[in-house]
Amino acid sequence: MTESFSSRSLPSSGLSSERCSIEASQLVKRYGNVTAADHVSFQVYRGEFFSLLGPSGAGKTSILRILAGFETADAGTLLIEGQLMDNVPPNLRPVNLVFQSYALFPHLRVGENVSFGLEMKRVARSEIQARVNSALEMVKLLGKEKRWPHELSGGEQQRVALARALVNRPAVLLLDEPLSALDQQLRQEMQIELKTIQEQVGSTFVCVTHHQHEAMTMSDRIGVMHQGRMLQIGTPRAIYEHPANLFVARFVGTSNEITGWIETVTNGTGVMVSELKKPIVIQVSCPESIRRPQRVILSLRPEHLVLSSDECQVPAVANVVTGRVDKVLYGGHETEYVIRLSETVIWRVHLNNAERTRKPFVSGQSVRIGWHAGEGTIFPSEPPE
Amino acid sequence: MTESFSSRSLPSSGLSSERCSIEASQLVKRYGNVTAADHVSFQVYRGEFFSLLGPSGAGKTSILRILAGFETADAGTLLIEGQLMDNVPPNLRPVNLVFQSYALFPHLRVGENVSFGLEMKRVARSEIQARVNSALEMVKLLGKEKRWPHELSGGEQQRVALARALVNRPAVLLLDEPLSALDQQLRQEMQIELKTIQEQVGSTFVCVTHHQHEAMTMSDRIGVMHQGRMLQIGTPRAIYEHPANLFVARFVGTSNEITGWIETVTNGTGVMVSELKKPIVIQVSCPESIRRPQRVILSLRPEHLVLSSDECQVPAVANVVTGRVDKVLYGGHETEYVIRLSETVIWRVHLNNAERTRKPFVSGQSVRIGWHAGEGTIFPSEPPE
Amino acid sequence: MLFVVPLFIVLAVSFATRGTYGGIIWDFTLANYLDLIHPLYGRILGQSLLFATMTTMLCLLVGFPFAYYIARAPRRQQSVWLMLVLIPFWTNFLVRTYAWMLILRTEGLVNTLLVNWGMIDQPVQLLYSSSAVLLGLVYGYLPFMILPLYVACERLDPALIEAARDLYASRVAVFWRVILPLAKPGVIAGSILVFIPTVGAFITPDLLGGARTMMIGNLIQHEYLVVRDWPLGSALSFVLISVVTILLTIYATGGRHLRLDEVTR
Amino acid sequence: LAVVAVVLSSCGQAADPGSHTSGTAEVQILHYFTWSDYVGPEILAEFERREQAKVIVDVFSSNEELLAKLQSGATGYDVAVPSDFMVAIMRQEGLLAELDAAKIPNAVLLREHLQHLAFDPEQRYSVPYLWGTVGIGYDSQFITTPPDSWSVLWDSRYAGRISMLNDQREVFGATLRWLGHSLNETDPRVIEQAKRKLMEQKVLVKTYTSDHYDQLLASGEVVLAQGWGGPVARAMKDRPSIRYVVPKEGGTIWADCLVILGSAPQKDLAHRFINFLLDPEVAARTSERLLFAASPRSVASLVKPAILNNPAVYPPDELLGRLEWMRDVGQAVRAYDRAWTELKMH
Amino acid sequence: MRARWSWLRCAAWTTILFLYLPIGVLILFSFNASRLSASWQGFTLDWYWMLAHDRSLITAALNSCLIAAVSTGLALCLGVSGVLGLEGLRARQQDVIESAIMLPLVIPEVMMGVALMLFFVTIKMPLTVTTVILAHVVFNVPLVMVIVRSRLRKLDRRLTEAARDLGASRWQVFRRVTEPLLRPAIVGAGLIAFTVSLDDFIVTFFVAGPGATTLPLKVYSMIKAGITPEINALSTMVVLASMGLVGLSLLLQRKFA
Ligand SMILES: Nc1ncnc2c1ncn2[C@@H]1O[C@H](COP(=O)(O)OP(=O)(O)OP(=O)(O)O)[C@@H](O)[C@H]1O
Ligand SMILES: Nc1ncnc2c1ncn2[C@@H]1O[C@H](COP(=O)(O)OP(=O)(O)OP(=O)(O)O)[C@@H](O)[C@H]1O
Ligand SMILES: [Mg+2]
Ligand SMILES: [Mg+2]
Repeated sequence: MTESFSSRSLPSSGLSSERCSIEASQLVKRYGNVTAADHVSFQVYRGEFFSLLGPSGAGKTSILRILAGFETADAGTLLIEGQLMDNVPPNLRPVNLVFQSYALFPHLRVGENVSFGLEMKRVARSEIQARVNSALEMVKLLGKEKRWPHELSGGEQQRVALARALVNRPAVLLLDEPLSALDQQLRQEMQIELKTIQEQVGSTFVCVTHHQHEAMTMSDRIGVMHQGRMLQIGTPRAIYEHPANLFVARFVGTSNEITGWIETVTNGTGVMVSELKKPIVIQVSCPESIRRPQRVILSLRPEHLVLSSDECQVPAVANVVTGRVDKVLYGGHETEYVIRLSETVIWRVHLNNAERTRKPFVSGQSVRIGWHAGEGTIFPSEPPE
Repeated sequence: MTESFSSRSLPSSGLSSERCSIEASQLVKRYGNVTAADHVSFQVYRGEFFSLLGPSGAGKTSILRILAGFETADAGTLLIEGQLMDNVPPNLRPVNLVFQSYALFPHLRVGENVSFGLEMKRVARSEIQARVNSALEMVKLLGKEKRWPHELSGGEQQRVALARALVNRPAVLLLDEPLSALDQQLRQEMQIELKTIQEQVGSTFVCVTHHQHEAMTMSDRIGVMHQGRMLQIGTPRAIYEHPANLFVARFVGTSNEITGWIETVTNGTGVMVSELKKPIVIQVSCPESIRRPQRVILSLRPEHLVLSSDECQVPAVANVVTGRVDKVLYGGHETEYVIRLSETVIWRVHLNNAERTRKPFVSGQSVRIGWHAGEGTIFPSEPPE
Repeated sequence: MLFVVPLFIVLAVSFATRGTYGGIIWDFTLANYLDLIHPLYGRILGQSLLFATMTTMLCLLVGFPFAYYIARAPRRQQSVWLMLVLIPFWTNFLVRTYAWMLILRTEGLVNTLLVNWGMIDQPVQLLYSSSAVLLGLVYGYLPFMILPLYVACERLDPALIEAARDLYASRVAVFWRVILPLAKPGVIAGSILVFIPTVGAFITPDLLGGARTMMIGNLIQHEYLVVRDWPLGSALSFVLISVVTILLTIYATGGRHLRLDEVTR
Repeated sequence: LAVVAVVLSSCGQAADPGSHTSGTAEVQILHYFTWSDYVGPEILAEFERREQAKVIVDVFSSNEELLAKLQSGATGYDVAVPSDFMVAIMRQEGLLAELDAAKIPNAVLLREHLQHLAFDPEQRYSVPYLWGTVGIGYDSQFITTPPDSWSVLWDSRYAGRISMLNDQREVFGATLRWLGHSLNETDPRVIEQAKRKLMEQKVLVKTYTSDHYDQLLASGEVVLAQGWGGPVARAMKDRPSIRYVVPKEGGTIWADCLVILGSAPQKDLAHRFINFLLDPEVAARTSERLLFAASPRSVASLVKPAILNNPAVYPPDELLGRLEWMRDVGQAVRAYDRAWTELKMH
Repeated sequence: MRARWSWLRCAAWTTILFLYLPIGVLILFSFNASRLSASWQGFTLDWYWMLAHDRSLITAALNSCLIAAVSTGLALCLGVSGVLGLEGLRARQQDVIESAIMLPLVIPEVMMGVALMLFFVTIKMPLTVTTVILAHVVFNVPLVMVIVRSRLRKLDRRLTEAARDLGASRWQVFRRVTEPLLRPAIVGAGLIAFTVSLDDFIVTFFVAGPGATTLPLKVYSMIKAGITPEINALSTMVVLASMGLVGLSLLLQRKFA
């Protein structure tokens, strides 16, 4: 809770700027009638791994390009390492960008690509050599300096791009969808690698992604964006467990939802009547903000749900709904059950495939879903956006 | 087991071909010195969803292009719908291909893209209209006929490509990495959609992917490829729970491995001594094929592992190893713990985040990992490849 | 077929001898080539090559910014720009050259302006100078440089330029280290398309250069038409072809691209 | 794309001139291969009306081009207009058809000095049509004392204001005459000597040009120009102070002659055409338009006096003695050629 | 980026100015009373009037258009099909054939002309408009190929494969997919080819037959009698006309886009 709270605090709340390597406040960027960034404010602390998470078109890249200096914000102020960035050209900013599509120089060999930045900075030949090597070593590409970019696999190219940026020891490293082009296996490895590297060099990482799981596993804090607005900033746990609104709830994970009316609220725990065909009573923990009677949506995370077949007895849980298994998606270590509660209400529940003994549910079978009182989050049923 | 066994059976095992829409036997394709397909044999049954799974460069696309008729195999025979496909040009085959990057015609509107195939087949205008509409409806794009491809989001483009192929009612639909370009949310939706559509139209789908989870959730059967060879064919459960070799084991899911020597084997269950610093004894179920004493690798799936902190008592499991938490990767509904057993041995365990009460393990903490006797799979320690 | 045959005919002719009144007498001889072994022709060839090289350079200089600009302009505009480049060349070459003579001559546009602006008090001799020839040649072959350059620049991924900027490259550095190398194919193609015809050019030197010196083009022209010594002319042409081909091969391979299509890619 | 389309369509109409080559039309078609503008549109129209024929004019821009073309076997032309020395060559090359004097009554009415010329003594192949001289055009404002010798072209006072023809024979010709030799000198030593003279002169020369010295004179770029009479006369229109003189050492006389080609499909019509062009009154009109002298005797009475008395167009009779015809010098041409090239590279 | 942009724009416009300076002058002098356009002798439209009545000049102009258009058309057909054909071959063969085709770019014009003339004469082909067109095709094809090929290489091969997969025959693939996608390059190539052949003198002269006089031939042969400002008038019309067409096509684009 605390994190989730502190996370909502905006730069205005005067955090001492020597702790921050980026302070963006009220950034606005318009393209014609599209507003790519709509009064976006956030801070990134020194040495932290910060992710901008949002669907395609949310404005993530735009923000990143403003940080890098390729776009100038129409309004708002941006401080990097405490300095105002108004009309500082890209080549004079203490940041480096790893491009979504790597943008490796096709006419330069791997080594030359990596050394480019240093040469531009007129670093001594000898030092260049040393730093390039260490950078390549860090991304496990030592010995491939002489290759041409097109001779590398996607993952290798990605690492070259990384090295090319890291070798400059930037105060802030910006990454635009660094892993989007990789296949799953590589992706998972690179996620860990990136994190490790970041801890090694200890510089600030700002990473753009639309891959929720990726953002969560890598980041210290995440900023969720949508339609140019910053919806929530917080630790992965915070945004997953305490989403600020329905959009975030849906975007950062599976959200099983049920609409209903809050009846009574007694010190934090309320009673809600669902709108299903045969209404059922659900015990929820609901914030004071909720006036009653009010139409609300309860959003539940799959891991809080207990699945059991009709006949066998339900474990001791407060709330139970019934449904019919619509689809069974076998996923190796876990199986996902798509369950239909009513015409319109569809839930998704993951079950760990540990107990090989227990026979799995089959498609078409009717099941019970239960959860403990107070689980899940309540949102007003007409979300702000 | 049975599936996993039958799955290994080759076309030679004379399955009545009217059940098969594709029979490929001993296909060979070489590019210079690269062998993209090395005596690949498999059958695809009518109306089934078959996936070719493998890392980049495995030869998946090559196989698909042979099926579609863009490449001719250097050796081997290919029957589609019971007919020999030797020198039948692509435009005369009863198959349609959905390309990795869609390959929509940029100069044609969505509607024109979809109707292209029908016009080529000289279908009557009126019918074209009808079929195009139904196809677009199926992929939920009705009303967007007039758009240009570049005006669509990735997901929409993907669906257009699908519609363009489906509208021809092909006997076999080939898909090359159909979802690789989509972001996670879209991807999950499309996985389900694809499956649904396939069940609707009831035609055979052959899908290439390197995304293990995707293949499992969508497919009836999966063929795992590597370096041009077909390593294993079987249902998702079969290849996940009974991988034919170490590569498959590693590729289709997380494989936590420990090397050791088989000491004694008594009716199926053997005793293995690990090679960790302080050797421990492990009870395994091991196939007769294993001669002893032999060096083997035990591969365990994460969901079979039980994690517990040192002090608190271990649940009743036969085998226990100890390690130190190296990384904690919070992933929303579950958390992944990277645990170091020794310098070289690193395991990954997922824990469901259900019980909010239980305090999670922290990085650096030393833990115990336990599992039931007989869990996991044994492989000879020098894998065939 | 139609492409190679002429070449062989000429090759054959270059070994024949001249009839009394021109024309060809078919008896094999090396005389023509032997005649060419004379410093005079060496100087002529050298001079022509020099001019061609300078022209190519200038075309590059003028053409690159232009090509780059239109390549970066909005799609719709690009075609218009290209048309604008081509239209002047739908008028007659001779007339265009005459127009230049009008501009350059002593009471011509340039001199008048310069004098009026007081930059010079005395009209200067612009026409009938090698600079005038250069001007004419650059003008005449600029489009052949611009088009390939445009094609090359248009393919150039802006992200690369941004990447360079992000890696502390100044604008100049970006140009030298990124844009130019990436546009190299276009540069080479353009150079070839300009260099070849300029080596053989003969009208521009005559009109704008006052025919005070001789280019290989003039010489070949002269041999073929005035002296009616086709064998000698063919021999000359052949020497020219081989020299040019060799030079270009060296140049192109220097850029790691030999094939023309490679080059315009 | 629209552009291309429109152009294409516009060329649909252009198809007809091309199709004439097939010559299938019932009206006879005459192919006249000549210098551009040598025959006025109205004159052609008149002939066509008179003969119910069609005349298609094709043009060449130098005698050598004409020869090159015919030598290599181009056919289809009826009447051509080579210059004097070229007639000789074409005759030797057997490209010409014999004329039937009876069919060209006007041919006998030529001025004496144009009859029985060296390149066609019996007048069996050619009839002189337009003729003139090569001399010096000068601006009397600058050159107050009228020059009477080629030596003025070596006068350093006019450095940078002199233009010479861009034609090796004419340039050497003038020099040779000045040095007291023949235009058609074949002795390499003499040619060498002339070359040295010309090398001295080169520093004074602004440009060697055969095509736009009229402009140069008219605009005052140059005050001395070696050139044919016609263009100089043209320059006079724009700048009255221009004068023309053939130096006392004498210079070239030239004549463009009408010939019928051996391969001519329409020999009869060709004869009639030639005869028509030589008709004094037609010739006079041509002469006035082009400012070249016409060959028939009686044009004298028909052309405007202003033109008749212009020495640039009609050389005064006393001059005729000093003029010399240019002949093909055979293999000596290589000597000239080498000398010319060296001059250019000097 | 701003700064760079502005100076680039300046450069561009300067170039345009450079390209149009002489054009402006010749337009100006098309209204000059002086026949020699030696100096300004007052305004007149005579030249336009004469142009309108000069049959030979107009014929020549139309001839040029015809020849340029047809030869461009042919060159495009040959060039494009040639390029597509080349794509099929191995790299090695491609190189050989290609360098053969590129020859005409290297051969001096005169030589080209003479050679072609000899060629036609040897094969007993009467010199006509046809021969001119053929000759122009010879030196236009390489240009077309160079340009179109560069585009074809950028074309995504999977598009044509997709078409095939959807049941299109090779020809249909070309008509429905390849050609539309190559169109920009084809148009560009066409324009260049058109420009070149419109202005060619030497080659044309040698291979031109009776009745095949093109504008350049006409103009060059006018030298002896003096080039009249009619040509300026003509050029002016050409420039203005093509300008108009460009404007028109622009408007059309606007309308349809
Ligand atoms: N150069 C541009 N011109 C016009 N609109 C633009 C431009 N760049 C971005 N946009 C618009 O701004 C919005 C945000 O774009 P942006 O690229 O920042 O989104 P994103 O979050 O990066 O999306 P993605 O995940 O697909 O990269 C989008 O609607 C996009 O269409
Ligand atoms: N046209 C080609 N020429 C040469 N080698 C090729 C060609 N196409 C494929 N290969 C090689 O054949 C092997 C298999 O390629 P293929 O594309 O089938 O792999 P894939 O499984 O599709 O990989 P990916 O998942 O990256 O698409 C690779 O090593 C590749 O380099
Ligand atoms: Mg982006
Ligand atoms: Mg593939």
